[in-house]
Amino acid sequence: MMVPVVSVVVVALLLWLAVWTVVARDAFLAVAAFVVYGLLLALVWVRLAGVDVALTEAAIGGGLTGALLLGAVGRLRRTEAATTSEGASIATRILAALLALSVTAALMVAVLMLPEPPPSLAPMVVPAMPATGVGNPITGVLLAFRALDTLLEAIVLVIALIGVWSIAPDRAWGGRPGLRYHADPNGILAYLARVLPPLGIVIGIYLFWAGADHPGGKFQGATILAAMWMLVQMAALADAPRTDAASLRAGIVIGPLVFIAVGTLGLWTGGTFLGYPAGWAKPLILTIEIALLPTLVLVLALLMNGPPSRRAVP
Amino acid sequence: MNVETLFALAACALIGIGLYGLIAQPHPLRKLVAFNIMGSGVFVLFGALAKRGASAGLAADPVPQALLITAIVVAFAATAVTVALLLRLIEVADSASLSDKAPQGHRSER
Amino acid sequence: MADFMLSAGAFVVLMVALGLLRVARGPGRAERMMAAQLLGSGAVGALLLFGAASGESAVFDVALTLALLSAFASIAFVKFALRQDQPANDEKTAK
Amino acid sequence: MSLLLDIFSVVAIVAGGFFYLAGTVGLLRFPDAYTRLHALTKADNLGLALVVIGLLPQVGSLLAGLKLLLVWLLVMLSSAAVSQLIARSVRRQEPR
Repeated sequence: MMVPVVSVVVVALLLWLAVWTVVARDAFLAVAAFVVYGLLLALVWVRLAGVDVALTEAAIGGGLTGALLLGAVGRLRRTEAATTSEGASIATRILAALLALSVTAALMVAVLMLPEPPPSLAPMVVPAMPATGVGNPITGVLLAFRALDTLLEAIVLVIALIGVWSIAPDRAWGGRPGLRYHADPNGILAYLARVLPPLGIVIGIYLFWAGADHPGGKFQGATILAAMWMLVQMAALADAPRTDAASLRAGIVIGPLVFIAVGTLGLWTGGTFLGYPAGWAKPLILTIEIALLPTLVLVLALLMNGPPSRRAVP
Repeated sequence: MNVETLFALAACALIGIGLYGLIAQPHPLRKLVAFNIMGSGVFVLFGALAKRGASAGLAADPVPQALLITAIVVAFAATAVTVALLLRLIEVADSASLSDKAPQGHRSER
Repeated sequence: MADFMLSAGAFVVLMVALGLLRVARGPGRAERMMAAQLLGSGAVGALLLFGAASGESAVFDVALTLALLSAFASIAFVKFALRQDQPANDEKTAK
Repeated sequence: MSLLLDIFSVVAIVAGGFFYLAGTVGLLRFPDAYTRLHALTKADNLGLALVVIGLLPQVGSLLAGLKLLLVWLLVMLSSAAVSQLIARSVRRQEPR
């Protein structure tokens, strides 16, 4: 099979952007290249037949991570000059280059020696799909065959948020995160932040809903919803929420709690943790998905916001 | 050579590029960006392996792809924690230096 | 037809790559802010062409997501690139 | 009929490709940020619009067609607004 010229062009662009990201003069340029790199990765995933992954990468890799790093770069500017002087010595650079080259070479040899025929779990997934009631094999894997991974992931996200919050100084605990944004309420940004979110919310919920049978799902939908929320905050149409609000905290933990409850139910009825009783798989999967959505939206957006920094009571 | 081999080889190069940047760049934010490049190289390599595993009527092995989705989300969470730590470090130490010899900034709980 | 669409997609990606040369050269920050927008429109066009070529309409969803999130990234560029110049009021517009 | 539609698609997509080319040439050759921004939005609005119009007869379902139109609408909206934001930030940086 010939490699289509599209893939070659995409790979060349990807490698160029990666090199640019690493060697760029200043951090702003490096992050700019990284944002473009993240958006381009979506094309890579489409070429690799991973539409679900492409959706996730387009939403998280390009959008959220890019905005997060751009926000950091603005606040790190004044420390940048100070660290340039302590750049790695020539010897370290040569050693690093040698190490990187040997790692790359070793991996390439491994890639070229991969076993034939390639191992695959697809033949095990496909016959088991009807039992789950969902049509998208990736959703099936995420919420039925490897549901424990997804549960632990949701918990990891909540722990990451607790980690970010606990970095805050004591007096800011429970306050609103991040800096207050300022924007002209009649400016073009405010206009965009009024027009784009309704469309974004429809698209986000559509992706969430489509996830059962087509590419899409809670992660992709939640990321879009979180991005729309951040957009509204950036345009200063809404402030970040207070982190001590009980409803906010309830929304953050509801996903993992419902997930664990359903898992325990499985222990009771089916004999294994997260074992769905026959015929009940689809309603239970939907319950978990719906409960995970608020958790994911809140955690992703609040991770972007950063630790609480403004006192709760002024 | 087919598409998945091409992308797998490119992914190996991405891992190398990221590793170099992680070591050679002095500023922690640059290290973080380089680490993300390295991470995405691992993801693309894994994705290429998923594409190799296409069988049973599917275009790719769904198990690695599902794990990739999980991985991308967790990588974002880890990046967010690192960024928060970094910004706090600057707030407290007034420097982003990772060097032992760096002059100690004034410690202030602003 | 599918082959034609794939080559058209490759052409669009190539144009984006050339356009990125300008982003790399700068000279100002404005050129860098254009990066996300350039890649947004280019990658969206390429994705639509790929999706139509393969007949897989789920790829259109990726294009939709990319269109939304590249707009978000562009706004972050403008917003945060300004913040480092003027920390206090970052969107003061001429009334 | 289908041949006619195919010809229509090819013509529209080629025209779209031309505008992407024009946008890139403009981005590379134009002298300052404003004119480069002008070139970039041509690629956004006309290039993508023509590609969408060219693809419309090729997609089978109504939903896919609607998605195509929505993509176009989104990109048009955001590129118009974002290019204004960028231009405004350029003007502010310049000494007056």
